[in-house]
Amino acid sequence: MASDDLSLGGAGVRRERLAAVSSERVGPYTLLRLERGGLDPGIPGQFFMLEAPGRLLPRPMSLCLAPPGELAFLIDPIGAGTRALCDLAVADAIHVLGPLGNGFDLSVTRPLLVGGGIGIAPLPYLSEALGGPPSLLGFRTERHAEAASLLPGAEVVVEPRLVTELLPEDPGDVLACGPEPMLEAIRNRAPGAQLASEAPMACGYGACYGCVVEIDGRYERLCVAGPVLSDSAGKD
Amino acid sequence: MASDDLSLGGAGVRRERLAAVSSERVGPYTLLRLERGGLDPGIPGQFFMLEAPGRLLPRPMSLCLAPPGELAFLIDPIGAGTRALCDLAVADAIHVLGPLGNGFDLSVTRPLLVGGGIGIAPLPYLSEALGGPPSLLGFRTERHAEAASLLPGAEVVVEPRLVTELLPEDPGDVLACGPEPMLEAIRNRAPGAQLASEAPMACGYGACYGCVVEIDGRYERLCVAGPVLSDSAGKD
Amino acid sequence: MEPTSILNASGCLDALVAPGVARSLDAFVTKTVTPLPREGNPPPRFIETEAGMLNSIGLQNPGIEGFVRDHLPPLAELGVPIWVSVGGFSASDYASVCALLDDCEAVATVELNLSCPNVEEAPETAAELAHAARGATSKPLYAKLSPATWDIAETARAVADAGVDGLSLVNTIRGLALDPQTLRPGLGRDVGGYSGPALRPIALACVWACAAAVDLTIVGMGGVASGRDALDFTAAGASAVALGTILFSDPAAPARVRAELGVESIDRGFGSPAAIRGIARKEATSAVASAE
Amino acid sequence: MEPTSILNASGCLDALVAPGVARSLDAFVTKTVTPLPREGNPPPRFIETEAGMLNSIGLQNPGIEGFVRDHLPPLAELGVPIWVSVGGFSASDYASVCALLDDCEAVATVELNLSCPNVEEAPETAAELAHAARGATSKPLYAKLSPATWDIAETARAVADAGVDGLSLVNTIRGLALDPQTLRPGLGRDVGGYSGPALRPIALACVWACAAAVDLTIVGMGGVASGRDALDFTAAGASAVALGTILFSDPAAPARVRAELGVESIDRGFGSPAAIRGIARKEATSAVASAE
Ligand SMILES: Cc1cc2nc3c(=O)[nH]c(=O)nc-3n(C[C@H](O)[C@H](O)[C@H](O)COP(=O)(O)OP(=O)(O)OC[C@H]3O[C@@H](n4cnc5c(N)ncnc54)[C@H](O)[C@@H]3O)c2cc1C
Ligand SMILES: Cc1cc2nc3c(=O)[nH]c(=O)nc-3n(C[C@H](O)[C@H](O)[C@H](O)COP(=O)(O)OP(=O)(O)OC[C@H]3O[C@@H](n4cnc5c(N)ncnc54)[C@H](O)[C@@H]3O)c2cc1C
Ligand SMILES: Cc1cc2nc3c(=O)[nH]c(=O)nc-3n(C[C@H](O)[C@H](O)[C@H](O)COP(=O)(O)O)c2cc1C
Ligand SMILES: Cc1cc2nc3c(=O)[nH]c(=O)nc-3n(C[C@H](O)[C@H](O)[C@H](O)COP(=O)(O)O)c2cc1C
Ligand code: FES
Ligand code: FES
Repeated sequence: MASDDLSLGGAGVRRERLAAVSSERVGPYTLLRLERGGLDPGIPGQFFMLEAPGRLLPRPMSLCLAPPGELAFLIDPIGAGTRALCDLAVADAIHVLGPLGNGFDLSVTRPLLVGGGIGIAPLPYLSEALGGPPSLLGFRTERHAEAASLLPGAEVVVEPRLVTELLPEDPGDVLACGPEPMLEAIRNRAPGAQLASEAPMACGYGACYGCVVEIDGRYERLCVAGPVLSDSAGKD
Repeated sequence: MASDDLSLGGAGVRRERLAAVSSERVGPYTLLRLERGGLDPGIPGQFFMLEAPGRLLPRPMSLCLAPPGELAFLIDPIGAGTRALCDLAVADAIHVLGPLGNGFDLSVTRPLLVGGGIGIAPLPYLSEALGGPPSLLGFRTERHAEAASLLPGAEVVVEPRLVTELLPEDPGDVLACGPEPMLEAIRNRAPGAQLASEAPMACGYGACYGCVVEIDGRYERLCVAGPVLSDSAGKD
Repeated sequence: MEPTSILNASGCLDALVAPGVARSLDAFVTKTVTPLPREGNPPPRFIETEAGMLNSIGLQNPGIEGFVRDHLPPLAELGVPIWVSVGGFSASDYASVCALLDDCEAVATVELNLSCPNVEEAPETAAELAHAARGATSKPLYAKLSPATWDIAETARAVADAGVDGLSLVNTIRGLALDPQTLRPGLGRDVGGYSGPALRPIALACVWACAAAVDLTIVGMGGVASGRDALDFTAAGASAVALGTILFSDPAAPARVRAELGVESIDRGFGSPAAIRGIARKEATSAVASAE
Repeated sequence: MEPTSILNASGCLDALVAPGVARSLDAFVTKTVTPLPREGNPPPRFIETEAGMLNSIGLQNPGIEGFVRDHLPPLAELGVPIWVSVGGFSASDYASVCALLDDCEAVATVELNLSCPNVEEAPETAAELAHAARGATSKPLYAKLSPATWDIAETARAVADAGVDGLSLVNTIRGLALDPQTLRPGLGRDVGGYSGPALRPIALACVWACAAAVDLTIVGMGGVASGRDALDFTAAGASAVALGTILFSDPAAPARVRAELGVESIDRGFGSPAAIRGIARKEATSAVASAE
């Protein structure tokens, strides 16, 4: 039953208990590989709700990589839930629900990927789907920048330099994920960009109304309307 | 601070975090050996409050054995707390408070130890203190009776035979621990026996009034008045 | 008596984005609908606590007209009975919304949210609100009560006298949690409603007290997460349980809880959960609490 | 302002069997004393739940005469201020016990247990009980309130008007848990008082609401187990915290919590916990709950 198609909005959303295949440190982050089970990896930019051992609510995570038979997540241990996920041992199993939400629109002609900090998480899978387009990554420290290894060939800057400084005059089709100030800067520099936003999510599938963000002056559920929003639907 | 003498009634009561030294199965029970730390093993029949991982309240356990540098407990996994204690791995550490309550009065001339089921727990330490007096043990099944190995030389019966059938005409100074029906039978056959009783305990040191038993028509805290009660102070 | 039904708790499932989950229920309960549309409260709208969560959604909903026009028709297609949760700020609010719903064939039952902290003093006027609703509709009416009251049985008797058919027990209770960094409230609106496993013993005591006080069907809720929990609510007197917070972590919970409940009942020698209803009270000595 | 004081919660420590623990407190609060002796409720008297416990002790105590004769003299020797918790079943009960205590030099403060579920309707008459007590003693008076009320700020204002000097927030709230085998209530008296971590968000919301409503000193309690918890209650407006359920698992908690609170305060750049008092409310937008 638990593994049945749950008909959550889109088809193909399933919930299964998946075992950890490996867990490796990438700078301050952890790359957690889970067995894929019967789950569909979905479209880049979509996310999964991962059970966080010992916590009541699951945590939303973008799919980072989809090697055969696996689902891999890049996790920043910022609180109790993400720490519990980073502490998973091989063979530990957790419930995973997904894929959820709206991913990036891949019908772009001149893609440019932009990521900041843990916002790099969905980009490796996205890059693969788009055939390795150019990408710009910004990090807080050299240690965080170690995560750039997940996206070979990317241009990388470390603070005080900002990733938006690297944006060309005519950036093309920007697909970005990162902290809100970075997204705001991109909105100004690259109108029409596809931006993956974040908000705390309790359910991830439209049940709780806990994840609302203001879109065109109204509170919309980010897990239903996003997480990827095109700039015109953005905050301002 | 946590290891200081807490002046709980008697002197020498301490609370420390003690690591598991070993954990071995004895029939359906588990013999859990903890490092002793600065704790006093106390008088046979006294008990300790053991932190049960994942539970709010600690669990009372009689001291079973006091080898040098260790405190050993025999635990029957009957619920969530005792199961968590039986699942402790070597080097896992838990908070332990004690020794608590009133132990057996050792100034006896013709001691006879009687134990039923997990009620055998305090007898090995008691037997040692009394120089190996005769003992009678009753168990529900052969498997439970494996615990008799902790008290070499004891006479053992398995249901349907009852331990009280073995009681001699003039049993001498009976010191007993076991289920209430067994204690009741001993009260009838051996007036003046010292009986170690049980009641659920939230604190073990007189703070909560949760462990009361009826003694002479009044509710008394078993953790303060007992757990060893002499028959005259018993229920009837 | 039928076996324990399994519903969702109001505000904890959107059947239109999760139709598969809704179809796994014995009835679907809508998020509370108010006379006028409401945008709800500013985020953050929820925060996790040790064994529960706080929410301050603030009754975001399209208003009764938008609901009847846009939401009800697709809900009617689902094939499960639709319960509409109704909120408001006065007796006439409740009456007008109920009158509108009375005409909607797709509506099986009306649940009166009499316990929304937005409605000041609601418990005191619960009976008046229920009375106003009763006058406006002949649909089955359930009164949803707050656990934040000294004597919930008194409220239960009052709404029973006002003519409701059942009780939904319980809504959230007010709670506060601070952000560990800022020490400011973790919710945009400071105080929120507390739900999840931590609420369960409180909810169970309310079901127990109301089952003794009135002869109404009871939907029990508050931290139900397993068949064992559903069993406890049934034993305390509920005929149905509603799943709330558990749906956030496990959208497959309705089928799971139903299956677990069946197994628990059989393992205990009862043919069905129905045989367990109210069993906690058998040989009960006293319903008066005696803690301090 | 002094740093946050640390007390025990009434009924959660017996200073006479644990004098070392009592001496580690800034004040010792007695178990509630009633006019006549009480044997309390039949066992089982407590049961553990997911993040809390239920108790139904039932105010076991020697009565005020026995207390003053046998317990107060050794308590006076401890060297910590003694707060006596007073319970009763009528205004004249409270008045008579308070009058007796007024003559006892050893009594620093009287805490009025206005929230014992044994006293039917207590919250409704909290102000009358407080008024009766105020007339009988000039000792500092604290009113201990129940969280089981729709609007605790209203009760706080009423007891403030009756002349109390402080509030003790909160007592337990009613809860029920069933025995997994029998499906009968796990407590001898069925329903009991719910305490521990699960109560914390509810208690914190009560402190928050009362701190905004009245200008009284507040002792916060409900699941306090760490310096962080004490910090939260302080930030919400409490001047002292009381430790209850945590004492059962950790009798060394008073010193530990005090130390942790000091470290937390310094780590956050505050010289002492006192500087944190009420900080959760700074720039607060609204104290009205908005959950549903
Ligand atoms: C669609 C989506 C995809 C995501 N993908 C990833 C990913 O691939 N890798 C990754 O490491 N993280 C990702 N996140 C963020 C991640 O879900 C949060 O960091 C996590 O839920 C925090 O849980 P916690 O228990 O560790 O921290 P908590 O203790 O819950 O929170 C710590 C602090 O962070 C804040 N916070 C919590 N969640 C969020 C959030 N979603 N947005 C902003 N602030 C928040 C809290 O309010 C609190 O102040 C994603 C979030 C969303 C919505
Ligand atoms: C002084 C004393 C010494 C003890 N020594 C030992 C020992 O050496 N070895 C050992 O295995 N056990 C001993 N016990 C019993 C042990 O403390 C309980 O079995 C344990 O607390 C149960 O915890 P749990 O979480 O496993 O079960 P729970 O889930 O808490 O309880 C399971 C069931 O057992 C009942 N129960 C719980 N505690 C008790 C109790 N103390 N008496 C009667 N019924 C109870 C509960 O009401 C429930 O029905 C002792 C008890 C006392 C009071
Ligand atoms: C996010 C959220 C939103 C809720 N919205 C409503 C609502 O609109 N109307 C209502 O009557 N109850 C609402 N509730 C309360 C639930 O219906 C339920 O009574 C409560 O959560 C207890 O059940 P639980 O512990 O299983 O969640 C809401 C609860 C949550 C957690
Ligand atoms: C076993 C027990 C006994 C209690 N006895 C009393 C009492 O006699 N008088 C009183 O006012 N409160 C009593 N309380 C309530 C506590 O003082 C306190 O208000 C409540 O437990 C919340 O705090 P906590 O969560 O830290 O335990 C008792 C609580 C427990 C757990
Ligand atoms: S996370 Fe629940 S509605 Fe979006
Ligand atoms: S166990 Fe708390 S008083 Fe005995």
